[in-house]
Amino acid sequence: MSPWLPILMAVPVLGAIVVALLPKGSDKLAKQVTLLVSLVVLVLTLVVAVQFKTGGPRFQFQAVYDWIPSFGVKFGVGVDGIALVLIALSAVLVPIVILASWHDADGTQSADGTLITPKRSVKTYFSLLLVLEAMMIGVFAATDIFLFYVFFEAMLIPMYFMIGSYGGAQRSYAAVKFLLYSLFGGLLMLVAVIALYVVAGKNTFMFPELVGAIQDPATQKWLFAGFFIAFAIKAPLWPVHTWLPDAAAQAPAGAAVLLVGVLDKVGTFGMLRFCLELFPDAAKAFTMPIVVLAVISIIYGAIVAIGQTDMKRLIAYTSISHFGFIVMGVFAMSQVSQSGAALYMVNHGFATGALFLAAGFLIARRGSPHIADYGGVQKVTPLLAGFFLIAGLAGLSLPGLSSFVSEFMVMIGTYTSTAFGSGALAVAAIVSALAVILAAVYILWMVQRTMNGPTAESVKAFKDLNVREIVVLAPLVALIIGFGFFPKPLLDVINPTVTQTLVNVKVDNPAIAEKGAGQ
Amino acid sequence: MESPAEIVQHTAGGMIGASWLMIAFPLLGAAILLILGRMTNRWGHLLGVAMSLASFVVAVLTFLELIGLPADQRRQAVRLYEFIPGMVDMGLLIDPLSISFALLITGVGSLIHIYSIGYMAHDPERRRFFSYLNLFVAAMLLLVLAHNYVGLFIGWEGVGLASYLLIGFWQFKPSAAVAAKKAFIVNRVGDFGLLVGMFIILATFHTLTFSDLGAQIAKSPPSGGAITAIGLLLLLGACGKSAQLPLQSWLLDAMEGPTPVSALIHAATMVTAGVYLVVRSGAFFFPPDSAQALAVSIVGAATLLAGAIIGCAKDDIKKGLAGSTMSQIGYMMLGAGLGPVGYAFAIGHLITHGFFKADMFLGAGSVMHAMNDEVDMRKYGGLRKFMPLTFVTFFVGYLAIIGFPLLSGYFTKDGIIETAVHHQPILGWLAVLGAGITGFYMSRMVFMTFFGEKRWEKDAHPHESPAVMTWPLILLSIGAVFLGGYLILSNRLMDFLAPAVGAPPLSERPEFDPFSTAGLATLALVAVGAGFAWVRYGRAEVPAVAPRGSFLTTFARRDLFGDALNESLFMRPGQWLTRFAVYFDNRGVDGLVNGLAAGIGGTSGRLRRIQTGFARTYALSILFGAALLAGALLLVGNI
Amino acid sequence: MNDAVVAPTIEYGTLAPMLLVFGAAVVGVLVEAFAPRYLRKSIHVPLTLLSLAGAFALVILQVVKGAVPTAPVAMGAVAVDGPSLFIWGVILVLSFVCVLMINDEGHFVASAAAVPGSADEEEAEAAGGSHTEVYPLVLFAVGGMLLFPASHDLLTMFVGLEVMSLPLYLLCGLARRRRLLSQEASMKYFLLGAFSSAFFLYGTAMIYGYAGTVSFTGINKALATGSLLDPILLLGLSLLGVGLLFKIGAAPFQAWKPDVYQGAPTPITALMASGTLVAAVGALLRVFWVALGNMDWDWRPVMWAVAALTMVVGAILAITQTDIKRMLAYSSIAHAGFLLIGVMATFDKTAQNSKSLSAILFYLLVYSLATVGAFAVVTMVRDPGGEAGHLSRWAGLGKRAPILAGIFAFFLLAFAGIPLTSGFFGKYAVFAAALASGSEAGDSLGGWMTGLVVVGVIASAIAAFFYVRVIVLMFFSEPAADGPSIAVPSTGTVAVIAISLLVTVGVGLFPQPMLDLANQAASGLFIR
Amino acid sequence: MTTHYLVLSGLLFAIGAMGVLIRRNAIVVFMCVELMLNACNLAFVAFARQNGNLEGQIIAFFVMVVAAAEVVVGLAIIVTIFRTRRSASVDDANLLKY
Repeated sequence: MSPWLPILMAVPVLGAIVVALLPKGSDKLAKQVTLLVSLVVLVLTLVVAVQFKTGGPRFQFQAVYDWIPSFGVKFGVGVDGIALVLIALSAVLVPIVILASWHDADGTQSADGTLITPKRSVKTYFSLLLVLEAMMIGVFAATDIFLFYVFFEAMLIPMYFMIGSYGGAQRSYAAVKFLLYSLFGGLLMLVAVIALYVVAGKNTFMFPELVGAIQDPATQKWLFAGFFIAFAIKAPLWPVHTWLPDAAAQAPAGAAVLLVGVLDKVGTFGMLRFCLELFPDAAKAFTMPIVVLAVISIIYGAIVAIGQTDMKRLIAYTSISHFGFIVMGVFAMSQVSQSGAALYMVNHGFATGALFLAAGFLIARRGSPHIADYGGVQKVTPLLAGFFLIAGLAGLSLPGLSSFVSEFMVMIGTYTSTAFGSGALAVAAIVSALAVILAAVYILWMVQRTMNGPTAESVKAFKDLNVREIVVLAPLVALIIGFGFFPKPLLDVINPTVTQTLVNVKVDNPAIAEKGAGQ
Repeated sequence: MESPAEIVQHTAGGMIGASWLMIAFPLLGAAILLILGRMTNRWGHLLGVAMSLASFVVAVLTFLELIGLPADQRRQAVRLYEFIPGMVDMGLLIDPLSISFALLITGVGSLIHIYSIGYMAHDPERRRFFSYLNLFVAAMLLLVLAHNYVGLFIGWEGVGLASYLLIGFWQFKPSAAVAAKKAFIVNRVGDFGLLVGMFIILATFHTLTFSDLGAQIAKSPPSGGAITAIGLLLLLGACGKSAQLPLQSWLLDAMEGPTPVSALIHAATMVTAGVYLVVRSGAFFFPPDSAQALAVSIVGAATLLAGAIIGCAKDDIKKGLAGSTMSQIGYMMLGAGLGPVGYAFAIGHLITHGFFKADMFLGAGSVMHAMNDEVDMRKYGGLRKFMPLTFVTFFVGYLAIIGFPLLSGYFTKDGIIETAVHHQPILGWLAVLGAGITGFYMSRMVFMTFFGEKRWEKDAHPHESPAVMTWPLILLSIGAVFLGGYLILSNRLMDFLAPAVGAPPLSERPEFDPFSTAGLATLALVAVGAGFAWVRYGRAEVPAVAPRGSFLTTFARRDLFGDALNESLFMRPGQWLTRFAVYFDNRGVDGLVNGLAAGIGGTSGRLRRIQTGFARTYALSILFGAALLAGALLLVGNI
Repeated sequence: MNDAVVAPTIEYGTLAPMLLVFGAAVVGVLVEAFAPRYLRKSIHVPLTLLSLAGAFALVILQVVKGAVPTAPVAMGAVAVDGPSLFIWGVILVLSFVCVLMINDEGHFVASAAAVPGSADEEEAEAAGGSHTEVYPLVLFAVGGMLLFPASHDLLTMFVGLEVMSLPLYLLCGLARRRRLLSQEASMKYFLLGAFSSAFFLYGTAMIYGYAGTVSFTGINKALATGSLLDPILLLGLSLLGVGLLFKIGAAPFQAWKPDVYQGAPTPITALMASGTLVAAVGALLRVFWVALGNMDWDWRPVMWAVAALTMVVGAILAITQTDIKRMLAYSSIAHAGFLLIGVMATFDKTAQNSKSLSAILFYLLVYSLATVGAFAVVTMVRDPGGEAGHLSRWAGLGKRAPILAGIFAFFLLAFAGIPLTSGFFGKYAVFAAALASGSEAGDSLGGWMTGLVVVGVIASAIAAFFYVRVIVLMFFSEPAADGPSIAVPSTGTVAVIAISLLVTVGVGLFPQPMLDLANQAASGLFIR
Repeated sequence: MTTHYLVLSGLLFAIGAMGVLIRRNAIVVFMCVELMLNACNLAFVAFARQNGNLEGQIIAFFVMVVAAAEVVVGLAIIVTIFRTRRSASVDDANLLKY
């Protein structure tokens, strides 16, 4: 029984309550408290991360309390390597997002003084943010599938309100679309969860005890489908992706970062942990179709991204492409590809986060997400342009930046995967590698149209990044470059979990490591 | 056939152990300049130069230590740290091949750094320029020093980035921005090849590290489809970086960058990375008559002609030089395709070319500097009196490139040509022809620029450039004069490289023969070309505006319609596809979802009409329901 | 013909809660008869509340004493078993809070006889006060609700049904505002109610004809031996079904619900949407499980269709509603469908049945309390002309009354079954029971149950849409210029909202205690 | 023997139901409901006879009482409606719909 994870969840919840109860007109205080709380969480997370033993048992910091005995539901938490890095990701992103959206609820003015967003309740926004953080930590930490489901669904509500009441013009449409899409998936998953409980007949939802509980292949297939559809919507995978561009484009930049950076990871995380380990046979049976969907997402997302005229939508579509890579890595079922996929979840969080925030800062100066409304920004605000470019390059996974490592691992892991003798995976890897070219097109074309060329009139008045904005972006860029050259710390945490996963999936897919390679 | 030496793990520290400093210095420089930003404006350029020089010094020391070792010990792998656990390490491979490149990069690089101090003196963004230059040097060094394909790839894309930044250095010029983007994207096409090549290598040999690959290949000489595939894919990568057909189109636009960039990146170093890749991956292009090796030579030959033809028609001095760069790299490729016999000449030509081409580019820069950035040679003329130093150095470079006897180019290029004639006669004679054309367009350039009478704009009053710009020219031209002979005569370079790239069997060991048919033919053709150029541009009046010219001329002026081809083949279909995809996503996929929602809404709207508000209708529905229930039950009961 | 007349034995102790309520009702009538007008209300309120509270106390007492009879009491007329007591407890709580709402001024007409808009209406208005007959009527209705699900033979059930319904018919017509609507609602409810109870009665007759008795025990026995294909039996079963399904508002018998809910005074709507539903479901369970348990293979498929239809119709029709009460009516139809899933989830295994039963009981508890809370909020959002029924009036409520809107949003999320609300666990319990019964039954039936659950899932996804729509209106759209005023809530209403919110949140976080109650109540199943 | 009574009661019930469906006047509609109840009574009595026990007959009495109660409530409602609308037509009252 380790108290760490419950504490980790309790702190932001308490923080949220405090913030919500602050007296009227204490907006500034509310922001400061929120930031403080999130920093505390970050510190605690780091403490946990440091104590995590890479050689140790799979689930560490476990804590299991009875919650609903008559349903056999426990409040069970614990982290394995992948969960840990994802929790760390959330813990890092939240303070950054708080700083980034410092003025989002205050009502923002564009450079030429026109009001972009009206004043909205600051306290609500930031307490929602903290509630969301608690749930994000919870969803990754849950070792009880029922608990996981609870967080999986409950997470939607704060995000729904953040999009709906703080978003752009189309916000309510986007928010509803987001909620219904996810709810629908979630409900299907609920059926699967119940069925899993019933069929397994172990009177528990604890993940470790349910691994290998379902033997009958047919049952596996059905349950797998129930889980997978929910995760595919969340991830999002083609063709159930269309909610993301709307949601991401309408959400305030900060919320968008958490949405794409963390919430959607729950989907891929769920595939890797639940779909694969609970229903290995079904997973293997469905691999090919899923990999095909993933490849479609990769290429399709990239192509559609090229055609976007709205920065945030563009970034959203790039994410669809990237999620394609993650899914492909997960289902290629090789050590390298899955480690790559897990690493990709983290890196994508940083890269897309940085890109969204940089774009957000740009948009905040002009009030328009349309690429056409910008041009020659670099001349006016070199810093902003610089960060924007680096984030963009991370988006096209330039070697030397963190996202390259993961993308490379996913692709090469997929190509070399021996999980399914057929060359299909190899073909998938090669086709997906085409995204390398497309990515260059969509990112650099956006950069060219916004940052380069003669300076547009509307842009002349722009101010370059202020200290707050630099403090927001700098750490992300540092992480991107740092992990670009030293991914080892993350991979060392991830690898054992992946190995364990592959064991549970009963795929014998030797890591390339064993056959020579580096000295 | 003498195969490359075993790679040994470097254990002793020494200079080789510290060779990573070579990369660290410029990287540090770039980091400082970028992070501290405007603060460093005053001394930024000096720091940049210092870092570049420092890494040159390291290179030299490493080189000295290396040649101190016995020949079979001259391949030292330096492991730095674990990059992707259990899969790839970060590490350097110090061997004759990589060190020659390192010397070229840092040496020429430093000279160009120095030159840029003067050239960019009036640019407010000079500090940024130097940070990019440093970044480039670091990346390029990683490219050539890395001891596995992953490290190589990182450097490979790193130089791509640097080139993107530098081509687009004056990004406020739309042309520059577009050119930069184009360069990066076209390069990415090549990178795709390299990437997939790495997939196959890993799948086949379970490693991406040169040393292990060497061991594996030594154990079982590779063969079969996989190798061909690997070879062709690597070639694709090489074509992207080295602007070989069919991926040549970006290089000419790349001239949008400041001239020192064109000199360093798009002439001396980066564009030769393709050649490095081919030579470094020699094992996959073996035997020399294998399909993939042949492909390399063919690409080389084709490009050397294409580049030369383009060079003939350009009035923009830099584009002319760019064309010649393409062509010269074509020669190197041709050589590299011939296997160990050609490697020495290819690398040799690469090095000498690095000198004389950089020399000429910088010369051109100096001219532009004098003519307020005018690039149209038709607006030059008679400059030799006004900028003698520039003229002399440029002229030396010119002689070197056309292969004037006893100058660098004469040895290295002839080496390639003769080896080619010997092993691939057809390609060889094409190369000879190319040499002739080279003679023509280079002479044309020189005549139009330095001879004839002035055709300047009114406000142009040319002057010699400052010493900080001329000294590099002088040093480079010295290299352009002697380096070739030194490297080729008595096969010095070949023997030096042997441990790294292997060497031909003694029987095939080329001996330098000044009176070989091919050599003489080349000289003759060059002379003819030069003479023709004199007739057309030296003696005759050069019209201030280019005459329409024959189809061939237009063909050459328009870069052999390369862009037109790309446009109609890729860009337009691509744009169409994109538009369709977007439409499909909004109307098709999303439309389906929204349609479903609308459908349910509509159903609801229609169904609620059933709720008429008449109590009797409700009663009817109840009765109806009752009947239904009863009916159903009777039915079920009697099933 | 035996001549000796045996005096019936009545277990007064066991029936005490019901008797107390009825007694209080009768006293209430006397009060109406003798107490001076100005005193009446001040007598009625404590009387009503105390009697309900007392009845509740008595129920608790029985449970605590463990004095749960194992055989029908009152000569086999009434079965006071675990489920009954649980349902009684729930109904008493619900009616208690509804009475708190009823106390609020301005819900009920001053003089029902006065023609709307006429002079004597104004007069009555001026005289102030409103019909105090409301209280005894409510008490009678509640008494009926207690009897209806506890009755152990069809006659008693019929009587309970009528005693529950008749007062409600009247109460529906007593709204102070929008009296035309109110009266119309009342008439429709009355006519259709009477109509359906006629069906119920005819069904009873048929069953009686088949079994020779109307006591559930007897019917059960008869079915155990007799043929299950007798048309009389099947006819009776279906007509009986009509009567019961009508009361819970299952399709195709749902038509009355929206109209009546919309027209009736909101506190009464709340009472109907919560109390009546609970009672009716209880009765339905008793009839189909106890009396007709042996022929479930006959009614199961039909019930399947009804359940599916009910969920879908309720969900789909709610989407385009523009009146908040009407929308809640459709939502309650949909929920009736979900409850029917639970009713289907029986299987001849005690463990499974008690599981399903407890699921249903739990669902009833959480859903009905949330409903009452929601309606309580509705009473507070007012226009000059009464409550602001039309949804468009709710736009931007979140800006003007964030807390109220937030609470309402929370109830809506509970209806939608979002985790961390009580509604989620209710839905979960029912689905789980259904799937479990499916797996018990093995493939053929299992498939059907899973199918039904999937239908339920899709329905609740659709349903989520209109709950969410209201939230969008309240929070994401700009408030109307002349938006509705928020009535200063009486302590009563505050209490109602507080209680329901408390339960919805509390159960949403820690459902176990309530589940224990339900399990305990369901453990013994129904007395057979 | 019983069948005849049953058929009769069935007919009565059907007639009543039809009446509810086709007649507009609330009073008449209500009368038809009463008719249905009486059909039930007939059935009860008939079955009581058949089954040879008294329950049916007793039930009949209960039903009458209930019917009486219904009459009271029903008439009250209908009269108020009539007073406000000056019409007892069921169809006039359809403000609540859709």
